[in-house]
Amino acid sequence: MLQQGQKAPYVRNRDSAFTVMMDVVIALIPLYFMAFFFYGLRALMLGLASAAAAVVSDVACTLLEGKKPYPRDISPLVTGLMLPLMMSAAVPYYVVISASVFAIVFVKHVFGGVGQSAFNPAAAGFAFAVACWPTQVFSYPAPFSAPPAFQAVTEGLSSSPAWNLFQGGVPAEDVLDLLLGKFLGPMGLTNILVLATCLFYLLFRGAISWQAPAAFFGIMVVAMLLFPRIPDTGPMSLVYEATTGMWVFGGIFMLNEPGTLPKRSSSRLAYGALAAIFTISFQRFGRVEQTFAFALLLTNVFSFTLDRYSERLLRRLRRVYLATRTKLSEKKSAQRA
Amino acid sequence: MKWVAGFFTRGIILEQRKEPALRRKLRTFLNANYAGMLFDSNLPCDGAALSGDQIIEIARLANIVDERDGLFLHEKLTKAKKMKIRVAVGDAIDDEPYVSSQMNPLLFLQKEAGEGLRLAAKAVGNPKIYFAVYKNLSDLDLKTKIPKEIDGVEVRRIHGRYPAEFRTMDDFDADGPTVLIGVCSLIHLYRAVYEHRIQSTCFVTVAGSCVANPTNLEVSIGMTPTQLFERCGLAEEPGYVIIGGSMTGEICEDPDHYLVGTMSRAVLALRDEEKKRRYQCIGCGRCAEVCPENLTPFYINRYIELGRYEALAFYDIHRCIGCGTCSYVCPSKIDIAEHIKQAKGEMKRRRQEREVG
Amino acid sequence: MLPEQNSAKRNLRSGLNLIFAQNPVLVTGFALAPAVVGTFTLKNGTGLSLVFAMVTIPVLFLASLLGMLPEKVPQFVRTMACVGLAALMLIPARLLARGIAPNLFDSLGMYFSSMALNSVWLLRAPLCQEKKPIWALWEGVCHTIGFSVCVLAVSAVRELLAYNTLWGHPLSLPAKFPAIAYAFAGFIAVGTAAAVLRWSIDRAHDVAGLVQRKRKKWRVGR
Amino acid sequence: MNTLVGLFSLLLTALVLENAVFSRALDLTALLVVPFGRKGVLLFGLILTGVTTVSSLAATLLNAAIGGWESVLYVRPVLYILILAVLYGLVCLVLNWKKKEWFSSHSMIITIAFFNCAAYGAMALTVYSGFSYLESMAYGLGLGLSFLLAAFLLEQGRRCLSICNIPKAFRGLPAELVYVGLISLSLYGLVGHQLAA
Repeated sequence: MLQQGQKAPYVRNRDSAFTVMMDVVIALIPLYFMAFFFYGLRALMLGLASAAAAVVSDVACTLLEGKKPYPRDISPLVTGLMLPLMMSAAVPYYVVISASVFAIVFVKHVFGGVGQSAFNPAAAGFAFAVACWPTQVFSYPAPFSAPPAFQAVTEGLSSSPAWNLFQGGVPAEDVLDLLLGKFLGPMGLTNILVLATCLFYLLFRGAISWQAPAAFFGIMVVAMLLFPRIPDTGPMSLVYEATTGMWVFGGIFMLNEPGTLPKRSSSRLAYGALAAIFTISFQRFGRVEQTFAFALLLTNVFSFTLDRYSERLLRRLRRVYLATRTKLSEKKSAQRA
Repeated sequence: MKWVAGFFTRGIILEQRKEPALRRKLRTFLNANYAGMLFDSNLPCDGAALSGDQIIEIARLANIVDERDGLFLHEKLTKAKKMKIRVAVGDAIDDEPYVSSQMNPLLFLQKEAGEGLRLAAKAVGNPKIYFAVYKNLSDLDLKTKIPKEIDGVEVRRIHGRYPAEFRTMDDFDADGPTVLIGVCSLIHLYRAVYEHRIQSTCFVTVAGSCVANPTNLEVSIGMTPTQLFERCGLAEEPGYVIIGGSMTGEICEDPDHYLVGTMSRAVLALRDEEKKRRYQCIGCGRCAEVCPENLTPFYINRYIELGRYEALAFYDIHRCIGCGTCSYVCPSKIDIAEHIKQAKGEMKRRRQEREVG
Repeated sequence: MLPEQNSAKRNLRSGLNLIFAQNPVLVTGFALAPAVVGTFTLKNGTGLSLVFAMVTIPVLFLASLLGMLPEKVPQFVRTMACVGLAALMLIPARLLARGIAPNLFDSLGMYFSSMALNSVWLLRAPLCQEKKPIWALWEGVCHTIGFSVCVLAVSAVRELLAYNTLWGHPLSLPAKFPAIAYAFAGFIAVGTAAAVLRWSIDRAHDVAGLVQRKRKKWRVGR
Repeated sequence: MNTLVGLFSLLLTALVLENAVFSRALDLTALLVVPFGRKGVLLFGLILTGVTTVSSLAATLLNAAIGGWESVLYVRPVLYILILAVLYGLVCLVLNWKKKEWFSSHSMIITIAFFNCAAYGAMALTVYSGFSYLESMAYGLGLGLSFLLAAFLLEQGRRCLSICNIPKAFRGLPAELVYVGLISLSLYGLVGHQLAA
């Protein structure tokens, strides 16, 4: 025998953990392209710094745990690349670096590393950055203002339309600009069309499952249409919220992070719904302008519980099904006799 | 019931890779000293003249074993007769990749298979008869056509995704109690009735990425995999040899001395081109999405890894049919099915120990 | 009083263990609330250690004295007596705290006074009733040292990171993390400190085992 | 009606925004360390709820009685704790008299439920916020219930952590502390920028 240790089944799917995560990285590339288009080199440099910090701290943690680092595990890269996209392009380098180090060390590796994290690392990293430096994270440079790539940016920063919404006002931006992403906002997630493309790419590639985003976006859209929090019509409120809010990006990339997502499809639906409910109530009652990351952290607590209840329900249904089936077949045979 | 078993089934769509073995003619490869062994009987060599009990007696004399489950055919028929069977199905489902050792004989020995099924039906009290063949054979050759009717018997296609064999019963259940009999044993039954031949051969697919001419062979029982590979030719040195299907089969450690039997069904010589990379579980939950029994292999595997066997009962581990879909889809290449199999054995051992102690 | 509860060697050793190996906060998990929320500056940490000492040492001593009362006195009466003493000890503690920093009491808020009801003495007092007063006193001192080690270390690190100061003196560090002063960072800081302590104890055990084995080998070799 | 809405919103505030565990770490020891078991935690939470409700009312009454007498400042915390001790003594007397066996098996839970930071915190916070009698009761009730809410969330967390491959140094208390810390971080989105007092 030349090859040893093969276990059934002997034909395997071609997807590997590497390709699954690579799909997410590929889906993030257009967002970086948009960020580069709007803000120039600084956007790319922020992404690079954050990713490097994430990878380095991941390797360090792995070594500290006494394991061998595994170069094909690119999950820290995904976390590191997601983080700066949610922040302003003018954010100082130490913000993204410490956010990604926090995400990897205190959220991912404390709970056992890849696939076992109880909380979403990217969401926690962003929440940490917001808690530490809300002004730096939430004050944005204008698109095409070309912030310097390496120096600190201090001038020409102002708040985004999300701040207006948060204050209960209607944004003054043109709707077309909003749809095309040409407004003050997080560097990578202003263009909703690109985000939608990413969603379809990931769904088509099978990198994410449809249940959680379907429930999440369904409830979010209905809530935005029926109960706008600003004095405007439902459709306009939806446009404003969807373009300026982080929940569209979060519902595509962060909600579906495999480690924290429940495993059963029914509990995924419930999970998406729960995330939507928390996001909406955090929006209404919270004191932070972008609340999705916080709401997601709270939702993560219920991930395991939802799975457990789903399993319990399934067990009961299975037993009822089997019982009725045997009863039916007994009845049939009795009729024949 | 049918629509449940068809479109809405859970499982995986597999590349079947049955060609070219399926379209090639069934060949024989016999040991001279075994060929044509007959049993003594003064029953007539004519199916129409025999009664049902006589057919069962012949099956007993010919030592026919059903390749589906390894039972003796006469035992199976006796039991089926007692149960007042309404449907008898000739099973040529072959839903695992590479394996076509039931479909190929069905296609090339149509008369024998059809007559064999009718004989078996007569033995269990004349129920309705069908052949069952898997439907999702997407990569078949154009030449291979699976007819709607074989020797006057309707061929039913089993729809749905990969583990199809375990839910064949559901497809026929509507008509009443069903018995499934392997097509190969039906062919042997035909031979036993008309020629009084003892079952001394079995049908085996020799295939795999290392085999030069994948073929279905009728071989004498007791040949070794090495002999079969010599017959079909090896394109390259096999990485490993498998007896049985490519999804659920077992590794053959010693191809020079292993003896191919009725239950073997396929001998595959495979070689993985890529080095198999193992990852940590990323928790994607694909295993739970595809599990045909709707279990959650993710948690089962996690609890097995932690050694917490007491938690496994909650996840209904006993419902696992061992089809291997979870291991197939796992992007981290974890051998979930193997772990579950071992854990089941371990749990059984512990239970016995408790009962004894 | 049980004799084995009062062997000197045992009590000395178990007391010293309280400093690191059985640290009341980081290993056992007592008095977590002030250690988590109150420790965002070093001054606060010092204040907490002070009030902990002022409350725990006398109360454990009192508990041991109460142990000499007849069996008939119900347990809850003794507990009430201890609570009374703990509450009274808050007054001198507050006076002393003014000496450390004038606004210490306000900056600690309710955590200062709630230290009178810390779970260390609540859970240890019933056990101290079996001990001689001197050993109860020793246990109180060791608990205080263990608590202070944890609280001072955590609060120093948090002050450095959150305000870039130490005891109010500014130090220059590359970045300021204001959120480290919030409650959530307190949880994470104490959790990490507990992990670090456990990790270093494990390493220390490894080293000690290695040394012992080597010594044995050397002896056998001779 | 308005007062009712006000009371309810106060209760919710105490339950979520100023959650006893997640925003103030009150009673963390009882939650994480003391081996009560599931039933014990429920009992503990219920007793605690009763204690916080009654004691915050008592604190408000006391505060009205002693008023703004400045030199009483140093004595005030002492008085709060003495109120707790008196309440504890009363409850223990009654239980010792009526249900002696149950009391002797549950005396530890009762003791810890009376003497902890949450019971003290309820008194200090109601007085600090200047609530009326009804409001202080609602706040105390919310504070006690918030402990139960936190216990529920932590129960889910424990189950989740039990199947995680946590590094050896973090297993148990440290991981649970970090877990609570991250829930606390998620509630930061609701509470916003403020230091717990």
